Amino acid sequence: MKKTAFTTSETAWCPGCGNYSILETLTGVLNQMETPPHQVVLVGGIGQAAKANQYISANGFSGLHGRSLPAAVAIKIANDDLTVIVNTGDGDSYGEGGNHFLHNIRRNVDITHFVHDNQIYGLTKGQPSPTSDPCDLSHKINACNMGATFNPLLIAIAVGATFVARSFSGDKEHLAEIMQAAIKHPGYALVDILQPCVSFNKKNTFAYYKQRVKPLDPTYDATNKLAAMEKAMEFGDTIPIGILYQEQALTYKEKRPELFDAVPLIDKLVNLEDVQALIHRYI
Amino acid sequence: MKKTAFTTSETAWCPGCGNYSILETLTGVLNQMETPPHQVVLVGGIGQAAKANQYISANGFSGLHGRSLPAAVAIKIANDDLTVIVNTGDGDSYGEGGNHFLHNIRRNVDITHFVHDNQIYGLTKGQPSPTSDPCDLSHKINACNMGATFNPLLIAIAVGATFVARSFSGDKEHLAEIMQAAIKHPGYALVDILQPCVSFNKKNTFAYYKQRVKPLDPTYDATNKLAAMEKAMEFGDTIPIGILYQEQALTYKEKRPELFDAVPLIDKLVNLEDVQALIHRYI
Amino acid sequence: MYNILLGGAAGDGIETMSALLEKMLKQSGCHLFTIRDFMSRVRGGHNFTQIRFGNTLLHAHRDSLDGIFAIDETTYREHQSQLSDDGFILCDESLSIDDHRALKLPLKAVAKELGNPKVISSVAIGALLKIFDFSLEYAADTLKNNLRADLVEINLSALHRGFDLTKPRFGLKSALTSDYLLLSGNTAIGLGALAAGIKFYSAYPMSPSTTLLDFFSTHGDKMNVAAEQAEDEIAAINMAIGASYAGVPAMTGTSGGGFSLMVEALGFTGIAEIPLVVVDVQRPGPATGFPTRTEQSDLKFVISASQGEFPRMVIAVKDHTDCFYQTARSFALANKYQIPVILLSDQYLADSTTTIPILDASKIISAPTTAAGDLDENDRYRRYALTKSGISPLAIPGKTEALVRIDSDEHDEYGQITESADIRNKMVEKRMAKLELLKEELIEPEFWGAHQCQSLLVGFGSTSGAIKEAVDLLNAKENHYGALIFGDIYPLPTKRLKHFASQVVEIINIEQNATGQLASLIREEALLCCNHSILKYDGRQLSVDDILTGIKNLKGGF
Amino acid sequence: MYNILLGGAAGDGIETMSALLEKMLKQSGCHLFTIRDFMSRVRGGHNFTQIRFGNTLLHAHRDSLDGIFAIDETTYREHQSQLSDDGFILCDESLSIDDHRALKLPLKAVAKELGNPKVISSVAIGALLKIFDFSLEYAADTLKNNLRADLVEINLSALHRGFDLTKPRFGLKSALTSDYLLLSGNTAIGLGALAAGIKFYSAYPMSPSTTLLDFFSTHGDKMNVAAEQAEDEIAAINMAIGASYAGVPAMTGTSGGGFSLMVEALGFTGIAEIPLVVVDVQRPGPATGFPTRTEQSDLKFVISASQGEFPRMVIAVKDHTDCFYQTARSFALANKYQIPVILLSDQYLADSTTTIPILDASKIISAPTTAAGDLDENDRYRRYALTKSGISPLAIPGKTEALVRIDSDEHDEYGQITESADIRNKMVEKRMAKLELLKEELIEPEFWGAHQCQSLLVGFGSTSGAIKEAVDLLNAKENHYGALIFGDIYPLPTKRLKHFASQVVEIINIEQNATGQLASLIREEALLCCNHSILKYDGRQLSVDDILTGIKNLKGGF
Ligand SMILES: Cc1ncc(C[n+]2csc(CCOP(=O)(O)OP(=O)(O)O)c2C)c(N)n1
Ligand SMILES: Cc1ncc(C[n+]2csc(CCOP(=O)(O)OP(=O)(O)O)c2C)c(N)n1
Ligand code: SF4
Ligand code: SF4
Ligand SMILES: [Mg+2]
Ligand SMILES: [Mg+2]
Repeated sequence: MKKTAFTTSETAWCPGCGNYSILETLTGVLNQMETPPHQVVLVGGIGQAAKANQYISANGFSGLHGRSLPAAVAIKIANDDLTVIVNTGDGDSYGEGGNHFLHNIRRNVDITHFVHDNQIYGLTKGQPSPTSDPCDLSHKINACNMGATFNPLLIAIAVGATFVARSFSGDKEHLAEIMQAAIKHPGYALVDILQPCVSFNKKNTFAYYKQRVKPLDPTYDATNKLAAMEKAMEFGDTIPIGILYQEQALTYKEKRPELFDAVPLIDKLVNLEDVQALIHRYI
Repeated sequence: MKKTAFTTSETAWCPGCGNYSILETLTGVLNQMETPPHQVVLVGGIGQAAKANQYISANGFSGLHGRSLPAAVAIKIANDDLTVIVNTGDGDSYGEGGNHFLHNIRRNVDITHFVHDNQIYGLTKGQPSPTSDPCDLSHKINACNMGATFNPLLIAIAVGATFVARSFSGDKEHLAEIMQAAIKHPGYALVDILQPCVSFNKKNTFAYYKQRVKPLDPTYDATNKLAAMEKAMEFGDTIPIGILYQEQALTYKEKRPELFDAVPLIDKLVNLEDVQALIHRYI
Repeated sequence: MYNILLGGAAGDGIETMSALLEKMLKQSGCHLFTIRDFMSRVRGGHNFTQIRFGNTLLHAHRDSLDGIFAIDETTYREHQSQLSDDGFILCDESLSIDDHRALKLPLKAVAKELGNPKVISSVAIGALLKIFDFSLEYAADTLKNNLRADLVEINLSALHRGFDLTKPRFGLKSALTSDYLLLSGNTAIGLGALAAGIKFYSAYPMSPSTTLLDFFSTHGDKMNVAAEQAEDEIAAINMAIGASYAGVPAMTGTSGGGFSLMVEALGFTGIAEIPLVVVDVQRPGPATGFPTRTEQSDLKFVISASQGEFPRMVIAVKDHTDCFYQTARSFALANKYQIPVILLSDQYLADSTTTIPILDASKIISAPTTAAGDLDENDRYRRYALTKSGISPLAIPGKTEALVRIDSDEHDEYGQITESADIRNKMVEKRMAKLELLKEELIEPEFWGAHQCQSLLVGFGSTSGAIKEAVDLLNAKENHYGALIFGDIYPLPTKRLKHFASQVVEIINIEQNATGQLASLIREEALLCCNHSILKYDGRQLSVDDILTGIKNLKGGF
Repeated sequence: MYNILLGGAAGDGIETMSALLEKMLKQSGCHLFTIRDFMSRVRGGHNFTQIRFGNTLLHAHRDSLDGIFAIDETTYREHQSQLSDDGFILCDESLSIDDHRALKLPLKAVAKELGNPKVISSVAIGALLKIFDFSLEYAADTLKNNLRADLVEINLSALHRGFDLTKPRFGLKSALTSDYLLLSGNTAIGLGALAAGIKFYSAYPMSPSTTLLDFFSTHGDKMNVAAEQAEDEIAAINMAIGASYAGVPAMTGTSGGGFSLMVEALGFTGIAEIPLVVVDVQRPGPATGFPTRTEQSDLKFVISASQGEFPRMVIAVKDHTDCFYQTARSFALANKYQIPVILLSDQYLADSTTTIPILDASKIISAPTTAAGDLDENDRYRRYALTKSGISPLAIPGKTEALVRIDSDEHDEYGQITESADIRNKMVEKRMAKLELLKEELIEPEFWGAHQCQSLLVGFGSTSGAIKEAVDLLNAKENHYGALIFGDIYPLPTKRLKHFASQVVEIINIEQNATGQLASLIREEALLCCNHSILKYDGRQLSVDDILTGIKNLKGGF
């Protein structure tokens, strides 16, 4: 069934940007899947990360800043045959898009959400994002958080996400593995990907992450919610990467068997006689 | 210094609504404080709960649906002499207002947030709110959650709130105690108040809550975050009430000593000479 | 033709009572027009419905009443001045109402005797049916179809007891109404969307649009519509956009405040050329305003909402039948031109119920599907191919080999971000070209009245029925009134308006707002100035009577 | 007067180079007008700045160039057609540019020799200063004030080495510019707000408004302004509203997309009568559009944004000086009338820098404080007391004994929710009355040109400089051109316009948008039709040259 390969095109990113590895890894992962490009929809908001969706040969939905999730879930609801993958930034996902993050986790629609987390607003040139490191009050740098830093994994678990993982753009093998698992996961899957921004984030650099990331122990039990939350709170000298939490739960579609079956919504027939019958009920 | 008492006026609520006890208890708590009515600002969005701010003799800011928190923190930032208390609904706080909930917890401005949580949209006549109980798929009732139910306490702790509590409108003594502690807490304080809606929530009734609420054990340690998260996950046959989590952390204001000192922003003088000097730097 | 009012506090069951009575009246051969006036609260306060009924079709409410059913004294106080001299005030004997028109009956006592004080409204319905000389023939069926099984018996007894309490005072020749529907404006919009093949409806609850969400939640599973309650209005519209991109007809609905939150995404549909229907069921603003009341004050807002420039269509629905057909037409236009179509309704239409001829789903011109088009010589898909008409091919992701790319940034033919001045110019021109095509399918405003009129009334949307009835009444005296009532309102069709403007001596705009928004649109688009205005903005719909009074006052001023 | 262009890829340091060169030119006695043209990316692509300089004040950019500094061949290709025949293309000797105007120098080699390839731009600055016959007198100081200490030395050497690479070709009599400022439009807005006493600024980053947030973040602590980066634009405006309610002058800023998200809250300021200044730094839409480019296409949007009806004021800033004084005036108007005031700027003004006479903070008429008023006979405070002017007393919570209550619902004089038709009418009328007062303080559009003109150009905001310069050039040939340039644009002042309209043979609207939004506002408000339009919508600002060409083309059509 597979017709053509997924290919990438020229980007507008800075040389050295962590986004390149993510793009490359994702393309590799897609090429290993059965699904042909025209059955894949890449969705994003606005930002450097979100541009990724412009650079892979698949269907592409480049929406509004912060608003990728509602669009993505609706695409999946409308046509369950499509594989829907969101690539977008930390500002987009957790800042402007915070409310959709909360409530689309709760919906558990079968989509995958890759957050290119550079802990900064890249496209707008270096403001703090919700995930920026806390300010050292004695020695303030530009893009740090005066408030509490947003912990996406902990929050996702707390909200009820059924697949919560972290990876690092600098470890392509790990990233590929997690991406595959996330796409395979039935329901909403979040992967927060540490991604160095060479132009604006002078603190959380490639070397910084490289030194700190530490794959989860093979014995780690990803089904224990409380332990997962504890693990998610680790973010400092070591940063755990891997699938922190996973559970099997009914997806959006599975909870609504009256409407969703083997025939995707888009292919269901509109029956005008049913409509006319409903009209007649108002006589 | 105290000039007049806080009084209440006629409401537009249904007879039997849980909001009455909350109103009464809050008025009592305010009357026990030193602060006179004109130093208190009651803030709310739109909904039945939010109307509470119309019924107490204090300053009142009845804003937009979902948008009470940004307004409330700004009021406090502008004038630190004011006591700022938000009374609003679960839909308002966690639904439309979800993004502000996330990010104003992070700011840790010294305000108090009382959520009248009736697990339903009352004013719009009975739609599910984020906190509505999960749907029993075999026996669907009207206002239930098809997605995962929103756990405000767990999420607040995960986001970094420094005071997280639950109480019940039906236990005025407990409620008064928690309200006092919340107002006293330096920084953002959340109290999720179980509040029966007699008109639309036929499941989570007064009796339902009454049977289930259980004050935290006196030995409970509210400073242990992980334990607090575990406790916050209890919501079923027993529902713990009390201060689930509290920590001392720098508030918004304390982190910015350059701007915030004993003189509230509103009383700081505008110095036109400074402005002119700044202008001259562009010569 | 009669006009009665049922009033009480929120929670007194006035709405249920009204719905039952309306159904029985229709069964008995009446046409109806019922308005609902309620406060933004669940219990207490003062709510009422006004049921106008007769043996011809009705298109508006009137102010003067033939009867009042007053649950409380407030109802009497608030409305007695509307009651005609030979009208009646049906109420319980315990009410202290000192008025020769009062018809005090032991309603409460009867209900109590029957064992449930709540059936007082059924006792009253019985009495009302008797007063107007109807039978109880349809009572049992109506109760059976609309009440919980265990409540039917007692309410039927109550009806009979009420019926026996009084005697006939009015009579009406009944009509044949079995070929008519009885429904609200929002129901008609829902049905129109179904007839057009809607498959996705997303919304956040907001009066007076919420009943649309209820409609799709109720019928969605059966009718193949995914109905989603969104976390906020921004999510609601972005969901609908996603669904439309994925190829299913989609709609979102809200009121002005929610529309405000949708404004950014509206522009997204403009630049990304996503077909979408957005319903704005207006209520008085600004901001939260008057949540449960009516106004036509979002017109100028919706025609220019969102940054930048893009084509859109705005249709103001005029009545319940229009709600159905224009909603369906909106889907067709949105799809044909790949634009957002905004349906402007209001609380008056949304919540009022009336009898209308049976809606015919087979009459709907289904949304034309734009061809997907082919891949280009490099096997790439030009979602935004530059065409003369401005309309590009529209492939659905997954349904062909085309990779369909859309973008909220300015983009090239492939949907790829561009910074080129040249492509920008072409894309702006391509998009705006669609507006010119659209102008050719505009429906000119409906004319009503005397073709040789000297006074021209202009209005739009839900004031239609009242304006027409007012024109008829005015013309009965002096046959020189005409009216133009706009449905298609943006782009504004100006041909017929200019024709009549050149003939009349005065133009009077009649609007449910404070600033005369239609008049200013007419100035802008037709360079014509209205000479007088009749405006209302207290949240209560302009009635035939308001228009007649308005005209009279204007004449006084001549 | 000369005009040079510096071009390269994003990340090549063109912006820094331009800023340094501008400062040295100003020190050397030049007036400047510099525009910035960049792509929505951080590295790569093609960015450029155009520096126009001379010994009189400059108010706009021009297209034709006297010199180009090309870091890459793209710069040459993109801009060589703008270069005059005797102009130069300064570039490194390695570039393959085959043009007699090329001035190839060993810029790279010198930089390499100095030990840092990045100082190539300083080498070029040195050469440029020499070409225009300036000295290096101000170089050391400028570098010291603007670069990291460890970079000063090497850059100074680079400047000197570049200076020595070539010889003078042009000369300019220098002016006295020490009484002038050099700043961008957004900086001027920031300074204006400070002069007006701003204490709270909240925003979410969005080009081209972000530098305003930067400004307040940088200067906030010192100048007593709380600058808050909000989680989204909805939070930004609701914060500003909260701060204003609490009694501190507040402002929020954004671009069109963010403004869209603020629309609901804008209506809230309308009904709650909260003074607020909202800056919309426009960029091309719809939606994300062209993030780093310019347009004037939000006009119709902002004048009617939000459901319902309420008074607002919209001011289009015309130039950098205007940015300062009109921002300050906005605070005064917002406070006086308790309304939202929207400042319309755009990317062109926001990012361009120019020399202007020193801004005088003491000239600011500070925002008048509305009296708090007294408690009523029942010790209650009527925040919305009905007054003839429509302006109610405005107490600040905590500052008097008044309990100050505001509401987004319709409310009574106490700020308490109401459902009364009578109070609704009075409140609508009270609010709208303020609009009438406001109309009396409108500033009529600035007239420029020949008072007996036959052709009247109309424009608004940032095209001001170009229109004036074009009129001067046109009048040098045939003295019958005039222009009206609107700053106050809503409500639209129409007196002066009507006066000139009655005298001229044609009106030509000149706008940076595709649909002629000013022209349609003029039709609506003055019932006047513009005869011709010169419109530009490719994201690059209308230049003097564009206007001259536009007029020539129109004439061809006569
Ligand atoms: C409504 C709206 N507000 C603001 C912006 C400006 N904006 C574009 S991208 C961006 C932030 C990008 O940060 P992030 O999502 O982390 O992506 P990154 O560039 O870092 O990959 C912002 C604020 C916008 N496009 N739309
Ligand atoms: C922007 C906007 N969307 C929707 C509404 C309609 N609305 C008013 S109150 C409300 C929900 C109320 O629920 P909650 O906050 O839980 O308060 P409750 O009435 O239950 O106390 C909604 C959806 C609104 N006023 N504004
Ligand atoms: S700014 Fe940062 S995130 Fe953006 S492309 Fe450059 S390195 Fe990557
Ligand atoms: S609807 Fe529910 S929440 Fe609202 S007043 Fe009535 S009982 Fe209370
Ligand atoms: Mg980022
Ligand atoms: Mg609620």
